[in-house]
Amino acid sequence: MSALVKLIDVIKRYADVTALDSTNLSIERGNTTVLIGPSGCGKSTLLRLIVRLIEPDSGSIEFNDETITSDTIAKLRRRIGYVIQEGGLFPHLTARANVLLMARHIGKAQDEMQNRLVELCDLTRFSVDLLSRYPLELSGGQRQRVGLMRALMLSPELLLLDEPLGALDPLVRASLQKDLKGIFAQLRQTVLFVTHDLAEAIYFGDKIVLMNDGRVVQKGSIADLRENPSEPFVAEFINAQRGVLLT
Amino acid sequence: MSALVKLIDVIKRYADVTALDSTNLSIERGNTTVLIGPSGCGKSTLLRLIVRLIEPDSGSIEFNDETITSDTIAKLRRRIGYVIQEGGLFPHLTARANVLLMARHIGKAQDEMQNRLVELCDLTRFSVDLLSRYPLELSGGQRQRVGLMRALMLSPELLLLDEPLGALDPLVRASLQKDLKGIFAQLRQTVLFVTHDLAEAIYFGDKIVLMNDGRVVQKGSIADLRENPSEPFVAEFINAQRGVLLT
Amino acid sequence: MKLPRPIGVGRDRRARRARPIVLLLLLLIPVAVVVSASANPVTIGSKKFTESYVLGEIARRALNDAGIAAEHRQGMGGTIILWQALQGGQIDAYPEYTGTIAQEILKTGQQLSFEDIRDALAEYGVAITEPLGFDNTYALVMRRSEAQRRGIRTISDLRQHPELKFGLTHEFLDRQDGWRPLHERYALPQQSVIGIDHALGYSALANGSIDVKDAYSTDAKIEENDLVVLEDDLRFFPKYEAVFLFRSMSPGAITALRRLEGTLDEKRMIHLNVEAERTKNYAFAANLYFGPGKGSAPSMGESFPHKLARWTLRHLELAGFSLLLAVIIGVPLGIVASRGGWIGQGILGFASVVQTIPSLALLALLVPVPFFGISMRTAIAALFLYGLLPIVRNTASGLQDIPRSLRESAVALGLGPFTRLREIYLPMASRSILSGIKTSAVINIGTATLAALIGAGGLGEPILSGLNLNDHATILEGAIPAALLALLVQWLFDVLDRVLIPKGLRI
Amino acid sequence: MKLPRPIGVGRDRRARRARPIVLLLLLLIPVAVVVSASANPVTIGSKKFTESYVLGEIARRALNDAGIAAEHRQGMGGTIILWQALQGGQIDAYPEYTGTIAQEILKTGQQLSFEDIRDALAEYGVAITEPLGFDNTYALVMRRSEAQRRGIRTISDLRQHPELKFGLTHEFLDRQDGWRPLHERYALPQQSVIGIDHALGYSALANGSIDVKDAYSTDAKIEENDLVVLEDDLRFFPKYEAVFLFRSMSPGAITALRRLEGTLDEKRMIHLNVEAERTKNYAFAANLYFGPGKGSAPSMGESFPHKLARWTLRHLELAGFSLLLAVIIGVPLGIVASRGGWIGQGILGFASVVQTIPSLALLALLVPVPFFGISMRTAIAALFLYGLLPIVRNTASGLQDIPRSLRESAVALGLGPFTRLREIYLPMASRSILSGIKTSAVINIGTATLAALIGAGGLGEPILSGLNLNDHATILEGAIPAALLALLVQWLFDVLDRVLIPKGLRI
Ligand SMILES: Nc1ncnc2c1ncn2[C@@H]1O[C@H](COP(=O)(O)OP(=O)(O)OP(=O)(O)O)[C@@H](O)[C@H]1O
Ligand SMILES: Nc1ncnc2c1ncn2[C@@H]1O[C@H](COP(=O)(O)OP(=O)(O)OP(=O)(O)O)[C@@H](O)[C@H]1O
Ligand SMILES: [Mg+2]
Ligand SMILES: [Mg+2]
Repeated sequence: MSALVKLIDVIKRYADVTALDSTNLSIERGNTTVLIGPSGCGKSTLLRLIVRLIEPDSGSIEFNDETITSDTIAKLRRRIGYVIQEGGLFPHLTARANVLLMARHIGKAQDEMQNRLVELCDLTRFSVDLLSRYPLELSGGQRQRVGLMRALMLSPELLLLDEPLGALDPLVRASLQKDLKGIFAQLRQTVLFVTHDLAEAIYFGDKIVLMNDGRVVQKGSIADLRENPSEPFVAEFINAQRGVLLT
Repeated sequence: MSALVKLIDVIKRYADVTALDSTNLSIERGNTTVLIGPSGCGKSTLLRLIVRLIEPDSGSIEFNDETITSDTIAKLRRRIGYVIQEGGLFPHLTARANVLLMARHIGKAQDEMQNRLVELCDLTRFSVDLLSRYPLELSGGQRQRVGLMRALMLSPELLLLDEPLGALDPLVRASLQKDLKGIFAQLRQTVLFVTHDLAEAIYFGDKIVLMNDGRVVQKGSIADLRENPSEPFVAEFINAQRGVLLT
Repeated sequence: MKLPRPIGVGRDRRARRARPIVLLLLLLIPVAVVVSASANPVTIGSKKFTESYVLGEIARRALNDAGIAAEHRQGMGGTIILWQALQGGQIDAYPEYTGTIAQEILKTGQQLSFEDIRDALAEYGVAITEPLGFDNTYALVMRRSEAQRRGIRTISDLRQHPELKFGLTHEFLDRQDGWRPLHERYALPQQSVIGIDHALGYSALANGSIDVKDAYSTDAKIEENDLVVLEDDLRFFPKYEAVFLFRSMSPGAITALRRLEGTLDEKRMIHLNVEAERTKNYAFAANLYFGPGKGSAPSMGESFPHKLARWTLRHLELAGFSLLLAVIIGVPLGIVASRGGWIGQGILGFASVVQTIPSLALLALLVPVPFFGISMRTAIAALFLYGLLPIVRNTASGLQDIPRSLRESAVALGLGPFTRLREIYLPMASRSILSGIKTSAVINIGTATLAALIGAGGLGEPILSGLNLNDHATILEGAIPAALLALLVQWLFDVLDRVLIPKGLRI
Repeated sequence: MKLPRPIGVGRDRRARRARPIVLLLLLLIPVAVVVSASANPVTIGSKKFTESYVLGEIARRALNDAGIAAEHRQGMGGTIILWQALQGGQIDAYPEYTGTIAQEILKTGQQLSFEDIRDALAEYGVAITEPLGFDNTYALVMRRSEAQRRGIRTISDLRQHPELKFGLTHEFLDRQDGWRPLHERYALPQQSVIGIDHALGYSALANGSIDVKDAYSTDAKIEENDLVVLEDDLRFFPKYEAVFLFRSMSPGAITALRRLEGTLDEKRMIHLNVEAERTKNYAFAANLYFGPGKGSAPSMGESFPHKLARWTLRHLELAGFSLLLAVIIGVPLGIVASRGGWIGQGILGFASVVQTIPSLALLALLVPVPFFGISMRTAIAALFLYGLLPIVRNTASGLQDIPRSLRESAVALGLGPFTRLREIYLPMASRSILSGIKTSAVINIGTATLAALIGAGGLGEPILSGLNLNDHATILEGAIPAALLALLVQWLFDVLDRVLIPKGLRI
């Protein structure tokens, strides 16, 4: 299976902190790669590097076997859907305008947009009535779903999801997980998924990448991680979640 | 057991939406009350009503058997610790300044503050080195812990926690849950806890309150909810979470 | 020129979604183009008083009747303005007086003959018509009845009547070619001389409180009050014969203009002035010159509300256009400045430096530039420059205040830089930008007074003349409407806020 | 008065945490108080030219020598300013000329006797000393050698020398008590009369291009160029005898002042003027009056850099104080305005209306108010008012732009309203507020020129006199430093941004 995105020896430092230490990682086409790890270990940093919100200090990132540079990224970004950890909804636009922003911008047909929008509302269990609200008029979970819809709107080649379901209640979350997994499989969608919920990671992850302190500690299936932990931390992390049933 | 906070027939509407429909609820002293329910059901609204960020359209809220009014709330707020769902950290202040803001303001002694700060960092597994960072220089989980420290700083009588651990990895989360529960029990802390994680709800909840669509559907122990669901929705909601082991 | 639409106020709520600020800018660009349209016909100028207006109208009509396109720019200013406008080619001809030419333009202390004047002007490339026929100089006037009763016809005749009471304007008393030398030259014996306001003097003359007063010899009041001008038999007063000055014009235009030579005596001019002041319709008065039947019906005259409307509209035009330009140029400059660096510093520095140039100096810089000259363009350019800083600076600071997370969000979405600006950054900074525009608008309304300095009109007209005359009432005629305009702008922008600041930012 | 510290620039990084804006305000309040300190000693005023400066210094010295505290406010302005200042009690005495009193103050056209003048002034409650002894009127001057060779002593003597070449200033040619009546009165036969600049005229006289020119009779140049004043034997020129005007003063002060009467003839005054212009040290020149030995060593004189420094410091003082006031008052007003409602509207409306008051009108409003008068206070008050709007508006819009979630966060924490403002809202709005302050600062630097209108000094001095004289070089002497000041302020505030805008907002 070929890699859609490849990180090669990527290092990112913020002043004194090394947020990402010499990292190699490939995100396979058509697969869902789940990124897990302790808070502050560099997961969001990795995603931000791929969309080039920050420049790597060294190393390079390839998309479709071509190295991403500041020049090429502009076009690539439209092929990437990115759910930012803290929403990033524009307060001056309604939920609808937030979701449709890019679609309108690249001149999608009106009814095509409308259909897709209804489809997405359906998927995320988001009431169509709420579409004309401004972000400040939505609840936390509602905002998160608007962010998800915005990322999915243009059916991007690559989905980067930074804790996309964190603020959702179990009911919505369970059905959304099911639907998303179905869609991903059906469309052979390439996904990089950050979550703190191990059950979710197991449910989605074709491959699980465990990070710690800016480094990738282990990658593989959940069985690999459980049975052959590369270091004690892996086992510790995997067994931490309260009440999770490790099937 | 006496109620520290009592909501009496509280109704809150936003334009056409009824965010909270005639609600009666008492939050018992020394107990942890967990608020669960689907996204948008009015959980955050309920918390915002208690700290009077919004005025109820009708009904009243009592604190210590006295009705809260806009006049009395100013003083009460200092006795309430509130973790806002989306952080609410001040971007122009460092993590330390955010945490110490109120303590400095009421003139706590310097070393007392310092001790408490170290204690809180310890509790939340927050590295003391990060205290001089600005919110924009922290990861999502780190910010959430700063918010939690800020709420705990003055050891308030009432803690209102709106998904305080949502962005934390299982490792930190598990140990934080354990420590918090210990502290709550030891200090006989009154807590109102909003979460989407059923396992967390069960772990903390002396009493669980399930809301739906602006109404309280059922309150009681998890056993009550599981065994005597007042409506099908209760069972549905309780069984939704993927992989949760309902002990 | 029409009233500018300073900022389009729409009630259409959908406008909010339609990229409001950019739209606003684009909408108003075409309006700005109007300013630069220039004229081809012969342009007659006139000074800021009735007689000059009337003569300007007569010249225009004379040219029109000869089939030559001509326009009349009324009341452009004083001697220096008109002379410069003639030199600079902004106007082709204007009415002037020989005495003024000798003293204020050629600056000779001597009495020059008409030939001397003609030759001296030729050196400037300016030609002169023969006198039109009347002399508008200082004169002494009396009630006609009184003069006839006493048989007074000349100033020398006054010598026989030492009991006559003189009421002279303060200016005439002060002027060194006024009362003192006059009374020496004629050896006038009168002892009773009081200083009195010009307008009040006519009342005093009418009710007999005084018997003799000074006046301009073609003053409309002479006819209205049935007065006589006493002949200056010793030729004390210098000649102020009316002529037209002109530069290169077609032979046809020159012929048409020269046809006016020697056709207007004092009496006729007084009459035209009377009609002009009565009707406030200079074209009507001018038409009387061409024949009684030809005058169009006199209009209601320029009442105070009418004048006020004219000043106010012009003021709005000046402040509106310049604000528009300042927005069109200032917002993009502010966008560039928001990025900081040397260019940003340079832009803010430029806008700051411009702000410190004194208005008179700025006008002095702009007036010699061919495109500008003595025109509304110059005033608008100056106001534009003064309006720049608040807009540039607030645009820059508003953009810098957008939270990093949202800026990144816009970048990550894949929006192009221009779209980002239009859809995300500018709307989010709209409150700050509008606050800058509001400040600019009010500053422009305040500063637009300077337009009157170069005869571009507006509420500065009464303010300046009030300041010159130290007349508070006149100042207020301009200052109060200007203040009200500022309040109006304030109110207007509050309405605009509701349209332009996205609702999501106002929750 | 010392240089104001317009905005304290600190390098102390810790300042960031110390509630920067509030601190800034508090820090600067005490400085503002200095402005309102008023003076007790006898205050002598003087007009804006050498001789008046010297006379003012002489008076001050005379009072001091008599043991009376006295100060001298140099070069306050023209006749009207000084007269008003005397009337308003801002000064107690100033040197004046009888001719000027008759014409500009009493506004009579006639030649008044000294007694008439004294009586007329008494009605205003103003007293007058006897003449000091010299007469500073227009005069005709010649090279001493030439005059002696030809035996010319009086103006009448010129009649015998028709071949003499006259070079007269344009003003003298134009003035109605100038060349024309003079040449008639004396029946002067000279044909060769040219207009020439005053300073150039002296050179022309020296090199023989002209033989006779006009001058003030106590002009320092008369001595410097070894010229003689021709006697006005027909008494054509009105008398301009120097006197002191004064209001209520202690008998001791009056006696001291009157001791100067009749003690200064033309020759001596010319000499003092020469020394004053040579050394640019008026006190030194004044000391010469009291005796040769007593003059302190002449200083280097007021060189251009020195003058420039004086103007610039004063300019900074004016702009700095007024900015300070505008910040102290404007930020709180902006805070109130940010809440909207009628009060907010009212505040913004007021600040807007103030901005539209023409500066001359505003000064005219303030000058009659006792506390203000002709003083720096008035200039600062006017500048303060003009600086208000950008600060108020930007404070309001900056506060309104704070995201609701963070405002709620501050409320929920339990911070009191004042703490919220100080710790959260103002720092978060600091970029917008500082942007308004910067705009205000630059506007104030630009507008501070108006201070020169009421003699409060600053870079407006060269600008105004340059504008009056139409002398571009002089304008630039003020305009360039003003522009540089604006750039300096721009740079200074960029440094300040780094101190006052919290780092967390600049990531
Ligand atoms: N300002 C507002 N205007 C209109 N509707 C609002 C506003 N604020 C909240 N709402 C609506 O009120 C309802 C309750 O919101 P609330 O934030 O209390 O939900 P919640 O239970 O906290 O949800 P979540 O779990 O997603 O945070 C939601 O449907 C939301 O859309
Ligand atoms: N601008 C910055 N300056 C300094 N340090 C930063 C900055 N941004 C992030 N960091 C640090 O880099 C590290 C990695 O951050 P990152 O956001 O990638 O963590 P994360 O794995 O996404 O954590 P979380 O699960 O809490 O979201 C953290 O320790 C964080 O404090
Ligand atoms: Mg993260
Ligand atoms: Mg919520």
